[in-house]
Amino acid sequence: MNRSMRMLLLIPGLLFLTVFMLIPLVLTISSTFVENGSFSLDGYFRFLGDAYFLEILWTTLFVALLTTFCCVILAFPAAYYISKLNGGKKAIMLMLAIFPLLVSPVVRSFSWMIILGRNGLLNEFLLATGLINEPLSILYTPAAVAIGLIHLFLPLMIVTLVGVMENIDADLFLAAESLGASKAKAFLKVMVPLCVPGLVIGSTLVFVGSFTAYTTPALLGGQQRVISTFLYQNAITLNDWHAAAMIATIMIVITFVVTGLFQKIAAILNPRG
Amino acid sequence: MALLTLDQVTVAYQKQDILKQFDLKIEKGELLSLLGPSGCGKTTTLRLIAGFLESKSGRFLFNDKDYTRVPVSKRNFGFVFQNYALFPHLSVYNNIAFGLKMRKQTQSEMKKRIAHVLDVVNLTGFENRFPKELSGGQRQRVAIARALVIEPDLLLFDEPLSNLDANLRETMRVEIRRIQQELGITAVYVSHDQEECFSISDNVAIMNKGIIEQLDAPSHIYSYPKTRFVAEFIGFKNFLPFSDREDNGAYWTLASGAQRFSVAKHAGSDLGMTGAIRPDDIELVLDLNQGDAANHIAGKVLVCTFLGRSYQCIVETAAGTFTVHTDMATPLDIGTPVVLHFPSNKIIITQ
Amino acid sequence: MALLTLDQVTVAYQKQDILKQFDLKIEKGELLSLLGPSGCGKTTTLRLIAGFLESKSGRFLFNDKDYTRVPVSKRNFGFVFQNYALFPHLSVYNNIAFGLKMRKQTQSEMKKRIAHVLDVVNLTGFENRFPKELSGGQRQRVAIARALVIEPDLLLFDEPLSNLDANLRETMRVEIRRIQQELGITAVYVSHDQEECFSISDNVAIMNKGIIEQLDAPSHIYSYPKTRFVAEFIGFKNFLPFSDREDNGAYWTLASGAQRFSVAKHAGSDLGMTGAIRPDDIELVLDLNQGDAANHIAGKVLVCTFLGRSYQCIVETAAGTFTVHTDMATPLDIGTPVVLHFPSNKIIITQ
Amino acid sequence: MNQSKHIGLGFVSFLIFLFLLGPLVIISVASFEPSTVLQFPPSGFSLEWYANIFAVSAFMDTFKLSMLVSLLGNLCALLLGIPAAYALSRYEFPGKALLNVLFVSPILIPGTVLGFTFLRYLIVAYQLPLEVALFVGHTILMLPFIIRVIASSMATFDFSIEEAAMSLGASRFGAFFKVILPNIKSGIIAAVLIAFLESFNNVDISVFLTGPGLSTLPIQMLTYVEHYFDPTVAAISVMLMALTAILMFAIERLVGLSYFTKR
Amino acid sequence: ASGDGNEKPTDLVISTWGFAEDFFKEEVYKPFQEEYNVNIVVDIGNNAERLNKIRQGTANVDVVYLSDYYAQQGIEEGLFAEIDRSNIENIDNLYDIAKAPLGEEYGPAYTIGQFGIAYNPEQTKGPIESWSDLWDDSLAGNLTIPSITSTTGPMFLDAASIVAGQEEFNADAAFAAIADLKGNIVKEYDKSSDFVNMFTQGEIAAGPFMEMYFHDLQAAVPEAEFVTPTEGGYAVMNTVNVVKDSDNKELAEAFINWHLSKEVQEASAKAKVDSPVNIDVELSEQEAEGVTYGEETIEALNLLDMEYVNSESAEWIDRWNKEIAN
Ligand SMILES: Nc1ncnc2c1ncn2[C@@H]1O[C@H](COP(=O)(O)OP(=O)(O)OP(=O)(O)O)[C@@H](O)[C@H]1O
Ligand SMILES: Nc1ncnc2c1ncn2[C@@H]1O[C@H](COP(=O)(O)OP(=O)(O)OP(=O)(O)O)[C@@H](O)[C@H]1O
Ligand SMILES: NCCCCNCCCN
Ligand SMILES: [Mg+2]
Ligand SMILES: [Mg+2]
Repeated sequence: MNRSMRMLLLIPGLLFLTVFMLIPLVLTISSTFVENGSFSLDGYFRFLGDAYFLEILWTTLFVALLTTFCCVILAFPAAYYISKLNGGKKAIMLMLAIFPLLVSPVVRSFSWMIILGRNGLLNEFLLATGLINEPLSILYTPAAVAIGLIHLFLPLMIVTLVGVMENIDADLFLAAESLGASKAKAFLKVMVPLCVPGLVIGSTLVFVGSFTAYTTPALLGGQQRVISTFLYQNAITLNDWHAAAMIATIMIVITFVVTGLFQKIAAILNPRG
Repeated sequence: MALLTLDQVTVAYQKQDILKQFDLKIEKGELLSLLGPSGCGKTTTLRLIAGFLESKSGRFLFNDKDYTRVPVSKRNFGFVFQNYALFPHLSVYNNIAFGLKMRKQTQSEMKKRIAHVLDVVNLTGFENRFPKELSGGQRQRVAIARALVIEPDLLLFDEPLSNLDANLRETMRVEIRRIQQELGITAVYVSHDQEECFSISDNVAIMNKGIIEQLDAPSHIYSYPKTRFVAEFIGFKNFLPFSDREDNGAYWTLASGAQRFSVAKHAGSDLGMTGAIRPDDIELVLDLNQGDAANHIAGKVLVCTFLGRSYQCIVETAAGTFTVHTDMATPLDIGTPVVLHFPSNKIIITQ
Repeated sequence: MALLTLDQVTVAYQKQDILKQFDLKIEKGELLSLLGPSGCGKTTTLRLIAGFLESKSGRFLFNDKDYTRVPVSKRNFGFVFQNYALFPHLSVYNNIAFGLKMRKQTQSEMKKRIAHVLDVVNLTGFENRFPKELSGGQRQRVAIARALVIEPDLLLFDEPLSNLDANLRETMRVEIRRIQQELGITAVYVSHDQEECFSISDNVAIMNKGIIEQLDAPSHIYSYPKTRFVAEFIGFKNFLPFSDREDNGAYWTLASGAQRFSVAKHAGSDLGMTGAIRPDDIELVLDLNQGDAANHIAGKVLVCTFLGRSYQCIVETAAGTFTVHTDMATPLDIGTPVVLHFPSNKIIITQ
Repeated sequence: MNQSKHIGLGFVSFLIFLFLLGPLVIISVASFEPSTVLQFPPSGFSLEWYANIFAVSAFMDTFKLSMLVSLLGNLCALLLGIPAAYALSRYEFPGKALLNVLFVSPILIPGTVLGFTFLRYLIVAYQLPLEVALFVGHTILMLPFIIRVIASSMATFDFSIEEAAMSLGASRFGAFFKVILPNIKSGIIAAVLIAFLESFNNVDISVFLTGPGLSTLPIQMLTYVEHYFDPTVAAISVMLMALTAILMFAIERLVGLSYFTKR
Repeated sequence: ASGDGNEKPTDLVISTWGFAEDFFKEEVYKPFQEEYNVNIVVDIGNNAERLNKIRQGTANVDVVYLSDYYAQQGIEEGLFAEIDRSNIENIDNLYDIAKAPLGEEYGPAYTIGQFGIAYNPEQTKGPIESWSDLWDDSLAGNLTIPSITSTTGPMFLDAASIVAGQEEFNADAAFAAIADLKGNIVKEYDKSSDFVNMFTQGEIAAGPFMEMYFHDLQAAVPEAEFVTPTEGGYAVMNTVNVVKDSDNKELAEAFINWHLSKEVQEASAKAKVDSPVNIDVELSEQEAEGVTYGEETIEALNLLDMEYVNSESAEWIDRWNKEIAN
């Protein structure tokens, strides 16, 4: 197919995005470099010199990366399991996997409060089995936020991976095993690299989702803030869109760097991905 | 004791049995070929041995140990896949290195062995290509190299040379045989190319619909197929239904229609009443006077095709239609009257 | 005018040229085979004709029209893929029906034609299977059926029979040839099997590294390969470097080392100084007295292998090592002294 | 492959599903709470909050709008996204990496900022009617999910069957619909579902693109929980799950669920 | 003029929070629509979001309900029209503090709530009576406070200043006091629902809370108590204004007048939707439960100067982030 045909496939989407998002966004972002009518980076220096800002940035980043990592670890076996099923069973499991997405994030957080709370199901269970003597405080900690976020985003990762795994020839796995790779090794050396395209996009979805998440950290986290709270405060409460756009720009840059890093790792795992 | 024993193994896809109470024994160091029509269960047998499939019933012994439940990765069997199954994300070098890495070979040893095996399969210089940048035959050769390089206890080949040209196929098969013998590796080899199977194997098993019809040394099978199926499969295109049998010392005398045939006795020749002869072995005689002699039948050429080495003529006679290969400068015209001679030491009797 | 013309076509993957100013002409109704070593560009040529690849330069004419830019779907060419490329989500029936549906055939016509083509490829009863439930050979046959059933203007076969056993391969190739001739379809056929190419084709093109070395009728190529490459490729295993040439009427007399050879003249035999002869055509003589006669050389057996039809002996002589095929009951022992006779009408001269 | 080899994998998967579905079970049970506060175990059994969903008309109104926007936007995103996903995974061309980034960018930008930008440009500057802006915003929101999920399921795809289809007379278009699409069906369904749910649950962008008489279900739900603490929102979630389950059951009856997966 | 049914009704756009929507539809909007031949369209959402839309001018809002803090922002940005009090006679019947909380030119408070303390006596050492009781060590890990960005955040900051012994509001003292409180705080809350959740799940035993939500809290935890702290509760003012660009200013004023009428005020109170500010509304003891009602109660509430709050809020949020919220 010649070049112009290829472009024809891309143009509608491209045009749509450019007109409705790219141009407005570029204008919004470029406005953050203008202060009092002239180019200035002062706003950025203010944020990046602010210990409080850097701390919540770091916390948010850490929780988002942790969430992404856990989602990868958990999604792999589940997705593999689902992709091995056939026909109707596969469809059912796939649907079950995305069932959580049907439940409002707020409601899901309620549920985790019920489970993780001081008098929650988990503590009751652990106390009853004698595994602990004092209730654990998980709720209102970063761990609770991570758990909530994993629950929120794991379905995305699973579904993405199933889509990729389905198109992988089963013989490749057998070939690896016959060359002496244990199931785990074969999985690691063949399945994982071939899943890389799915992994990259899955991780991007999860990372960005948790990095910009607002409701779940607010409900399950403690006093420690996340970056979106800060963005929201500036934008909505203080109506300071200049600052909000700057925070957003910083967030966008970080997202680009991190997802770029995912691509780098991906390129190492699967040079042909 | 045989190195590998399949004992009454049954394998099924969905409800249909593909291998039916299948028995097979292979000695250490032996190269056994499986030969049989498309869909008869050759790949299935290999996959069973490799551990990719589980049998419904029966046992698989290897080295006197029950291997039925040993996981694939613990078997140390090399497998060359019919569809190659190369790792698309790895270069040629890394595809071949895969098994060595699993075996924790040193970098230098690995380099050496890969360089060597690449030389064997004639792909030196292709190390950094990825599978999708190779031609069909090149991929197949990478698949072979990948299995050879680990020097496994058992090598399983599924049509490993099907996409190579005659010369390369021959070089490769000589190489495979050499490596297999040098290292004393036992091997099971599936191919649809008879010459390949015969030349490379210690024993050949002819399969049909999930069972083995005959397992013997190549030259024996070649000359004395036990059943009509085997005979037909290995190129006996011509069959003579016999109706009468007389013992004549070293020969049988048999009748086919009005014609009498004398046939040299051979092991098992008392068990059947169907004569078989190869197209190469029938002599096409233009002297029409011989039409009535024993082992001769008169007929007419139906069609003549050039085969390279010789012409193939289809000749219609009173006893049926026969296929004959004959060396000639020019083909015979359609309708040419000819006489066919069936040498008595070239007719064999099958069940 | 030829039906199909490739005119100075160059095709490249990445920067590397695979086909180099390639020329090819095919007449209407002709079946042309491409034969050549693995990786020489056969698949590339077919893909170019089919329209899957774009050429860097050159023109492609079909029926006198410039087809260079005609989209694949408008070409009405059937393609049998080396790796089958069956639709995994469609049953055998629907795989074959695909092209017919594209052509808006009626349901009943479709049923009839599919039933017929399934019969041709011996897969009646497999209609409802899905590709992954088929053996390698069965898949290949579905691929053939799918291309045949649409009765295209041009049929492109990429190793269509490589995974079939000898009998089925022969039946199929006869069927392919029959259908092709009956319908007057033009075809390009890639196979690594020489016998197949020779028997099925009107013309054979021998390719090497992206160019055609010789294009001729099969019997002509078989007997008179133009270059050493072609000779080697089609089974001339033995070469004699000649140093002197004397005209002797119908014969040339040539020297190779101390030995003189008389060689029957043939078209082009004045163009080269390398003699070539097939293993089948050298006669192995046990009468050692002939060792000094013209066209005879004495030597010693190095190794003897069973090939089915005959034994293959490698014989070492003063003029080099030769491969000889000979009919014998038992192989010759290593070291047996023998004499080789090179019949003067069997030696040919190549460039 | 044999089932017994899957026992370990099956067990791990079971735990993962427990993690995913356990909280939903708890919420479902708790939604039958008779009192005004969500708790577990519930203090009794009542359908009051389910009745409340229908009693509060805003829930039904916003549900309808949410469905409409998510479905229409999804359709539009598919029309724009599938060709792009195909081009991005099928061909190599200069600038591809950049395009890849551009097409995921709506995911990479915090929703609040995206929403505000839409408000300022789509509505204020471009003067789009609110409904249209909401639809455009949701299309943009869904586009990257559609493109990336579909593209990643095409990454391992063997495109030779496309050539086969074309050689049999299918146009480029036809080949895509007849052989590519069916074989990436589950990828597309995954993409559609994910995109739909992302849009259906979206708050941060919608907030800016709703207005008088025009609101979406999640916004309505959020507004509701600012003032009420009863299990109505839990009941809504349970209803959505039940609706989906019924839909699945119907599909199973009509075409079989395996219709949605590759063989 | 009562509609004769032939004229096309005018659209009146009302921006409000979105609670008790069905009550408003039936009891407030419907009679008004019929009488004035208007069609009421509502825009719902929280204060900040709705104010934002008015700023962008995208919503064509006529009447806007906002809590006083946000209404003050709107006023300062010149988003609201000055009202003509003669068109809103019912203002005269309101409690004094409700008549013009943000100045004579702008709208009245249509309801006033009380911000006090809710607690669970079964989980505290003894009864809680004053703001300073929240600082007691026995509440360690058992307390929530409103975040600085919520409506009541500044009120609690003021209470902290009082607890710190300041006559006049002193931000340093207030922040220091709240920093002292950190050992008691589990986490702060943004929405009343968060408070209720924490309370019913047993994560907290006490916290500053709005009386208007107490009814729901008590339904879940019957033993819960609401107190007006000895230092005084705070008045939560919900105001109603006419938007500057409104084409229906008179209609808007008529609507406000209607909302302030005894009829509507009483119905809202009885339905426990909003506490009444109309002095003519009479409630039985039972009807008054969970409602901020009665002249003394109302007049005793502390009031914040919203202009001052507004000017300080960015500074406070910043300090809060750094000193409290981590
Ligand atoms: N995508 C690609 N990138 C780079 N090189 C390629 C690619 N595809 C094929 N080639 C090279 O082009 C040459 C010709 O390939 P082609 O597939 O035409 O060979 P072929 O004659 O069909 O061989 P075979 O008989 O092995 O199938 C080979 O050397 C191959 O390595
Ligand atoms: N997954 C499957 N489901 C159902 N039947 C199958 C499946 N796989 C293979 N078969 C059937 O089992 C039989 C044996 O297949 P197998 O692959 O062993 O044949 P083969 O001897 O290797 O043939 P070929 O020479 O064509 O590769 C065939 O008839 C095939 O149709
Ligand atoms: N943020 C102030 C909102 C006031 C809403 N009052 C709700 C009363 C519910 N019973
Ligand atoms: Mg097979
Ligand atoms: Mg090829």
